[in-house]
Amino acid sequence: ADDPIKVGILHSLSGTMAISESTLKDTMLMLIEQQNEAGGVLGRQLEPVVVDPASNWPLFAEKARELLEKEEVDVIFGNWTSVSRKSVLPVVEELNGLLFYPVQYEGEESSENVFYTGAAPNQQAIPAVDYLMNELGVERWVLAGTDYVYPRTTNKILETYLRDHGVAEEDIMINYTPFGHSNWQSIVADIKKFGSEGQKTAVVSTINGDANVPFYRELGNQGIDAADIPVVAFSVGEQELSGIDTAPLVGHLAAWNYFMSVESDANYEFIDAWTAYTGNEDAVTNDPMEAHFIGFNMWVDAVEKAGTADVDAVKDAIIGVTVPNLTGGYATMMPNHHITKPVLIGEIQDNGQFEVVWETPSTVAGDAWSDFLPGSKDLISDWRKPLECGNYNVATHSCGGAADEAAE
Amino acid sequence: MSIFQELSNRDRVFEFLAPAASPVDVRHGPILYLEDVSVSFDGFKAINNLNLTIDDGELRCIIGPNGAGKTTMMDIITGKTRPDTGSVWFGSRHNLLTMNEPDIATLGIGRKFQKPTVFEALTVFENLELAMAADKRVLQTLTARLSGEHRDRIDEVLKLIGLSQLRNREAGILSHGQKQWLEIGMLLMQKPRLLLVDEPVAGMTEQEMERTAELLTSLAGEQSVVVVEHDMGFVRSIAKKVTVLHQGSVLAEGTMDQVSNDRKVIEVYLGEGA
Amino acid sequence: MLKVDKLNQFYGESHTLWDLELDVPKGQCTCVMGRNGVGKTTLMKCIMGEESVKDGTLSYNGGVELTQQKVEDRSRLGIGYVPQGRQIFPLLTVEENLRTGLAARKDSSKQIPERIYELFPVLKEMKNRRGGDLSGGQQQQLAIGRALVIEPKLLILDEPGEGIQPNIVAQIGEVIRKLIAEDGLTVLLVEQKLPFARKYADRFAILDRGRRVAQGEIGELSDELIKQHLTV
Amino acid sequence: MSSSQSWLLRPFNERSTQLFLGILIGAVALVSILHLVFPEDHALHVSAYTVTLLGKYLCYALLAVAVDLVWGYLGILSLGHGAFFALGGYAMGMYLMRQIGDRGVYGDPVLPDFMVFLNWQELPWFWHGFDMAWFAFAMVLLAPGLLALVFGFLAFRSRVTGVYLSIITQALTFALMLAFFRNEMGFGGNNGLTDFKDILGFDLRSDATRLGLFIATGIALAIGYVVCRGIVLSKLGRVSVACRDAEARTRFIGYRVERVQLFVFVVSAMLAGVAGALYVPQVGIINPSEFSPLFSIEVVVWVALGGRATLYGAVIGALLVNYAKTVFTGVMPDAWLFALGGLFVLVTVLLPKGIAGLLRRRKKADDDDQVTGQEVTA
Amino acid sequence: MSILRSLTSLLLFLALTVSSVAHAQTSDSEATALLQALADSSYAQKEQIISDIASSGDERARTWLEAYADGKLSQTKDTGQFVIVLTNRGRDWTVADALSGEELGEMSRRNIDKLRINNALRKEVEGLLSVIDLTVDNADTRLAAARALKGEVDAVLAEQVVSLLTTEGDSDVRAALEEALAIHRVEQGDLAAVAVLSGSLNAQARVALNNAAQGDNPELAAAASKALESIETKLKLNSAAETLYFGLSLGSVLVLAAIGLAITFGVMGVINMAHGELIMLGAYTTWGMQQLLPGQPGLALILSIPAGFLVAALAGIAIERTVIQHLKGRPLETLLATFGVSLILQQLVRTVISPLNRSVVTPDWMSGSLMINEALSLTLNRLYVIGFALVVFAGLMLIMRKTRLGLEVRAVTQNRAMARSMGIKATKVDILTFGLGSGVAGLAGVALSQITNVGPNLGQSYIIDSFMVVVFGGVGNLWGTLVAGLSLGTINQILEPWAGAVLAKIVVLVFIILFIQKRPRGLFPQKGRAAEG
Ligand SMILES: Nc1ncnc2c1ncn2[C@@H]1O[C@H](COP(=O)(O)OP(=O)(O)OP(=O)(O)O)[C@@H](O)[C@H]1O
Ligand SMILES: Nc1ncnc2c1ncn2[C@@H]1O[C@H](COP(=O)(O)OP(=O)(O)OP(=O)(O)O)[C@@H](O)[C@H]1O
Ligand SMILES: [Mg+2]
Ligand SMILES: [Mg+2]
Repeated sequence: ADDPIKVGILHSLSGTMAISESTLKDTMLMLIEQQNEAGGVLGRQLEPVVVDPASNWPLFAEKARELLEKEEVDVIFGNWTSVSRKSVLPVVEELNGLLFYPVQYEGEESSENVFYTGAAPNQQAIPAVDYLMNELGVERWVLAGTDYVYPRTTNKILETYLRDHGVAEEDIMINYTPFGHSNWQSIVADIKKFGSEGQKTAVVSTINGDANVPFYRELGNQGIDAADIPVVAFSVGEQELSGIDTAPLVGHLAAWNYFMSVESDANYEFIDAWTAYTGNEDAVTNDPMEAHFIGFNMWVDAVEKAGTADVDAVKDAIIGVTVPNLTGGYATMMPNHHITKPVLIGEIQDNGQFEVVWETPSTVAGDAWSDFLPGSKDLISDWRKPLECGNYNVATHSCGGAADEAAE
Repeated sequence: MSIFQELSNRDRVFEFLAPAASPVDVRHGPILYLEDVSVSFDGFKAINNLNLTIDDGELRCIIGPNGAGKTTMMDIITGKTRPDTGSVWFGSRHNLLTMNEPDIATLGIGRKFQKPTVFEALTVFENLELAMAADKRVLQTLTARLSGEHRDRIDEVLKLIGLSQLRNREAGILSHGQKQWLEIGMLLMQKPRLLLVDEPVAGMTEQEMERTAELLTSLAGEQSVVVVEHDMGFVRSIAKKVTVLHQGSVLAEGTMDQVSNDRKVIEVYLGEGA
Repeated sequence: MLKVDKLNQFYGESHTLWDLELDVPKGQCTCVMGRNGVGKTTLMKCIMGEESVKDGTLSYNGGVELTQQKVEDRSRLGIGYVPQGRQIFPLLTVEENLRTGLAARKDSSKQIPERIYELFPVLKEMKNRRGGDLSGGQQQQLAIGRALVIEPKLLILDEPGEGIQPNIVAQIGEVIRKLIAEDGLTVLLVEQKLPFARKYADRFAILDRGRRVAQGEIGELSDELIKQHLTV
Repeated sequence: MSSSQSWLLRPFNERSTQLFLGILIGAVALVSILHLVFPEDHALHVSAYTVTLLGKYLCYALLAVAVDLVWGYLGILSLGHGAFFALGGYAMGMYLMRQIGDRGVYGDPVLPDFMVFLNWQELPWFWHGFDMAWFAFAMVLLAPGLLALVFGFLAFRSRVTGVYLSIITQALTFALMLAFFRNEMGFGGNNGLTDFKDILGFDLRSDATRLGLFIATGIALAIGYVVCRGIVLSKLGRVSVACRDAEARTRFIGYRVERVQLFVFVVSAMLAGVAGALYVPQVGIINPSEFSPLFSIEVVVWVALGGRATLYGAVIGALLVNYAKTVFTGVMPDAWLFALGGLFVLVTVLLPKGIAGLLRRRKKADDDDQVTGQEVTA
Repeated sequence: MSILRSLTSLLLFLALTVSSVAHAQTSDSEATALLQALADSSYAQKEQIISDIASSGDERARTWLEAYADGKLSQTKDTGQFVIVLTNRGRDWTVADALSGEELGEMSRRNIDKLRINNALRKEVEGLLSVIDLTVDNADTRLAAARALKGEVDAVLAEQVVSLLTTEGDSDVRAALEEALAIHRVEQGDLAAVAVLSGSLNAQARVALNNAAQGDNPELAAAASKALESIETKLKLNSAAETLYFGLSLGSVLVLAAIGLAITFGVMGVINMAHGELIMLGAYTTWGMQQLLPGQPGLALILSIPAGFLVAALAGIAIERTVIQHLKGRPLETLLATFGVSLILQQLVRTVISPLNRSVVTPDWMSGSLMINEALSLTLNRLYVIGFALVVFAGLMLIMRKTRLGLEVRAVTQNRAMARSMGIKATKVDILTFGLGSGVAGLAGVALSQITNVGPNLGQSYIIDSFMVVVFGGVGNLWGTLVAGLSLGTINQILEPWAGAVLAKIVVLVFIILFIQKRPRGLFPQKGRAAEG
């Protein structure tokens, strides 16, 4: 009866990121459609507003502004890369919008207007390393990543973490490559050499996007077997695997908070809905899709709880909201705008799926500020009253720069 | 007085055709001096121990079979091609081999190309304007203003080369002969001390040839002129001294009569009929 | 051999050829004359199809309407063209330049006729040099040689003597006469130099400002006509 | 022609420049008034969003003018002008970063956030001075200018021309992109510089600052246009065209081609730098993707689409393409590339001289009539 | 090490049973019990059960273990029946009974409970299987198994190896076994064994020598250091050869990507920004072929060569006919139009096929590597690509040099009007040449599908490099493209180990910029008057 509630979808449908992001747009459209069939929210229908920021970072900011100012959407689901989020962040804060960000990221951020439904480093990287260290007895580490903030930060954190656990400096090899790197010959050869010096070696890969296919191909061709030197990846999911011939990759690992192969009714339902929605029997689901699923449901709950789609009300109402995730558990929105997640380690199967080989005993709450970085170990984030601060320093008992400004 | 009468008046030279003051030192002899110059392309010797001197104010004709190296010689003088050996002096002070094209042009060596090359996107007027002797450094060019005097000068040349009506047309649309004339016009605007003219009358009618002959002879004296031409009638009408090149070196030198009776010259160049 | 009738041509808005008429009888050499910029080259280009004509007809060899023919096919009909300014292919070797002419030959031979090299020995000497490296006169010889490769029935020469040394100019004249005599070649010549025209042409036509203002046997080319149309 | 005037004044006598400046100033003024006078919910109100968007287009337009100057008139197809744009942008971005002061998330008074969390101990040397506006603004001109000077000096001295020049400009921007992507470089890597707070003491989030930046961009475009036009109309402009069409020949009449090229190239690079500097505060981010070769190619495409060697064509092209992008990415997010690609193809095939060619065709026809008229009567 | 334990026990068992040909078949119920234990136990217990299965003497054990290692051994949820999954794509999987081997048809994947395995177990199983392999008839299998033993030999196993050596007839296998034994002996401090290892390129041998060199026994340490030295020099040589190979293979990828452009851009002068997308079409053709011929990736790949050529050539011709032919004499504008075309093609692929990458399977004969020695092996896919690049190059060279097309296209680009006046059918030449250049781009795509992503962005990642290579080599010179591609690739790979991937690329770009200063017209410039204008 009322005006529809507008939901902005800010995912690249063209350019380099379309590979990853365009399915998230479809996921959102599906979720909105389902919700509308179930009667909408507060009796109002949801209306998706899709724009294409075309993998262009300034365009992300422009489009966010368009969504908030021109289309006057009540919430935005979007972004994948860190830089796009950084670009959008000031706009969302200025115009007081809501952004749900579904991808694992480097942390070190907490915004009043952003909800991080993907994993923070402590929900993905650290448990994965624990697994390798404790279960597989890995002693030498290759940290290979694409040269941008997420891998840099993650590797910084891991480096500190490993050193804390007694790994010597010469047992850590760090390597960065540019985006879309396609010629992995000498790097893989180096890894092979590094791994053939007697101790058990593993690769922690934060290699992003398109660079993965040639990387894994090269691994396979140079005969690096998962049993010898396993690779655990944080950016390779079912969707990425669907573009790779996985036969040579069996046994390599990935750490996520969701796998399509997880056996739970919620997951089966979700997969069924997704294949029906896309009309593609072989369509895969992945972790960021689950993040959107969780984020969307949390938002719906919060709107219903607040009785309005008004941003400020939803922002307050959503903290503490708990919804089922797809792995059979529950996700709760924490005061730092991160959520609780289980951490799963999966091994790649020859059919492009993961087989869960290990999981955390309970869910882990996302940590906005890493304990393993000198600049942020004293920072916490709590958006509840009265603190209402994204970067509260527990050592000096003051809220950092952003608070000054909020006061202005 | 028509411009032609004026031009044929040998003892008076137009102001605008007078050479710009140039630091060329000709007190001790020739204005141009080539000694033992050789150049080869992929092993083919295009110029072979060439020696040549041009006196100040001289009008010299150079003839020789196709491929004798006449154009290449001009390329060397103007800095386009570097010889393998030898030396080239402009006056007694300037070693041309150490200079680049614009420096050489600024010194006062102007050239008309065998295949007419003009700035096709610019108008005829602008072509002449650019060629005009002036301070050609960048900032000076940026701030340059076209005075009435300059205009008059350009107008005069335009009239001389018969392109007044086409002054505002793009040079690219000119016919072959018209481009030839424009090149000559540009050369005149440059007011060089030494003019190198490669086949000026190709594609011209008899009368135009006469006009060109008059023009070139009128220039000599104050300026030095080197003409390359295959039209013997034309050469005969202007030449005092003729140099014959063959296979990159001088075959014969002398007056037109001497040269045209030279057996070797007849054999390789003029042919029996001429 | 070629009859040009009421030909009009425009460069954009400017009318260059006006109702032009011209007869080129078979087995003769017709010389087109005129001052710079009157439209001689333009006329040749129209015949070759490089410029499009507004109206008028060009009937070739008793009836073939050239304006209806594709440019590529005109040379296949036996028209050889030596354009003004040589237009050789600068980065092809001399031999390759000549070989381009083989496309239009009737007998689809793959050999360059030895005769060309006999005529212009310098081309044989410089067979493997790039066309663009040749001297001006050598290029001109190459252009003529290239046109002869297709063994044309009608040869169009736009100021062929330009830049060529005197003895070879004379030789070219002789060759033209020889080909006319032996093979019944028809020649359409553009030439400014009166002595050459007088010596080797059979007929003349004078253009002025895009119109044909006179024509006739070469003997009829009077000083008065010359004064009127060829001097400035 | 007004050839006796100072070169910078000459453009003002020209019909097309008058028209251009008139439209530009008029449009900027109109937008400003509509923005200020009407309340937000009024139908005629121009929102801050639109103002900023237009400001961004104007930056692109200035960049396109800079590219047209070197491509259209000097014949240098620069496939790396994005580098100069980005350098100007980074200079401005560094200034804006330093302005954040201790308001960053870590509250470090000196180090920008990205340095703090990657564990940098002190500010790298090249960041010094950027806390001062005058220095930063000088660097906006100097950084791209200097790069263009060194690069151009080498390239032009060696007489690199044509595609070779194009490709090394591309290599230049590509190398810079990779370098700036490196986090070790100290420019924030892929994330670039963001989260700016204020400029010259004005809050970047306020509408008034936005409007101010928009107007400043308008003025910069106007000045840039006049400078370019002045160069084009001067004798130097004609020498440039001469270099473009017959470089060697220009040397033989005494011009030092490499210096002409260098001068114009540096001027153009600086203009691009200014465009980049104005762009950054308006879009709120500068990251290495501005260096990407494809962006530079796209700029060339704007110019070609608008009409090469007209300057105003470049402006039209930049505005049109970017407006089309904004609209299409919103209206048909899935298919906008078809529309944009189609636009490029159609304009090239149907309008040989770009959109400016459409406008000029009429004028040209008039001129031609005059000339032929003369000929007939003469 | 746990693996040693089971290896040892198995070998003991084998030593007993190797002569008895007929294996006893355990009953189905015993087998089911074993499998059930495997299914129910924890990872730690599974290890023991695996070796129980291996030593059960059941001739199906090998099948079970293989299936288990492949993750194919499963149990149905409803009936608890043990099955082996035959195909595991899509929602329904085909399975066969694990005990009888009888095919059971399709079954919902949600009904199938996989017997869990992880890397450690997989390695264990593989170890077991390879020990079995030590006694099979096929010498190659034995050799592989013997090689796998290096570094795994312990005291008990050593004796077994010694006894195996007495019966082993194949010299290669013997050498491998001896080396494996020597590694163990060096570890034990046996000085004589050092000599066996001296010159060995095996990593485990090096580890053993290294340990010995740092050990307390001075005599042994000295001998080990000496052996290591000789190994080091050998290794250096090998790694130089490896770098060269990497360089050539990167170079040949560059050559392949650029060579089509060397025709369309270098020879015809069309600035074809859609070149990358033509490559992409070739790659997608390969994917399409593999979809058409499922299960025959090799055949599909071979058929893709003509198909990829055709598809890309036709696309190229379509571009030529609809767009480029209208831009004659405006070469710069081709940049604008083809840029548009490239956007359209990219998005077309995104919409029609998918924005996601497609998976192209590498046929068996192209995967893995060719082992030259234990320190140097050449990856097969890249070896094929190098060969392919050379063949394509040679073919193109032939066409451009030996057919009239080569001559005519150059004539047409240098002076179109004149070429037509000479009777050259310029339009036909355009079509053929552009088609040829595009087709070659398609071939590049087929090859690239074996190396990198097949996705909508494929083209974009190669377009810049391609132009760079063509220009660096000297526009219009095919040799230039070949030399430029190979040398840029090699330089890059030489730099990479010490500069890192990013810096190496930057250095290469700066190198190109500086090189062009020295040679303003590329590696192989067009020389002479005409080129200098
Ligand atoms: N770059 C080059 N490469 C190879 N040969 C060249 C080059 N430049 C000139 N030549 C050769 O050098 C010779 C001299 O050429 P040049 O142009 O100087 O002759 P020319 O005397 O001007 O002849 P013409 O009277 O025909 O104009 C010719 O045989 C020509 O082929
Ligand atoms: N592309 C063009 N566009 C416009 N006008 C042109 C074009 N080409 C030639 N013209 C003009 O057409 C006229 C005829 O040119 P054309 O080349 O036919 O002269 P021509 O008789 O061959 O002269 P010449 O003896 O100098 O070779 C000239 O006035 C010329 O300016
Ligand atoms: Mg010459
Ligand atoms: Mg002519």
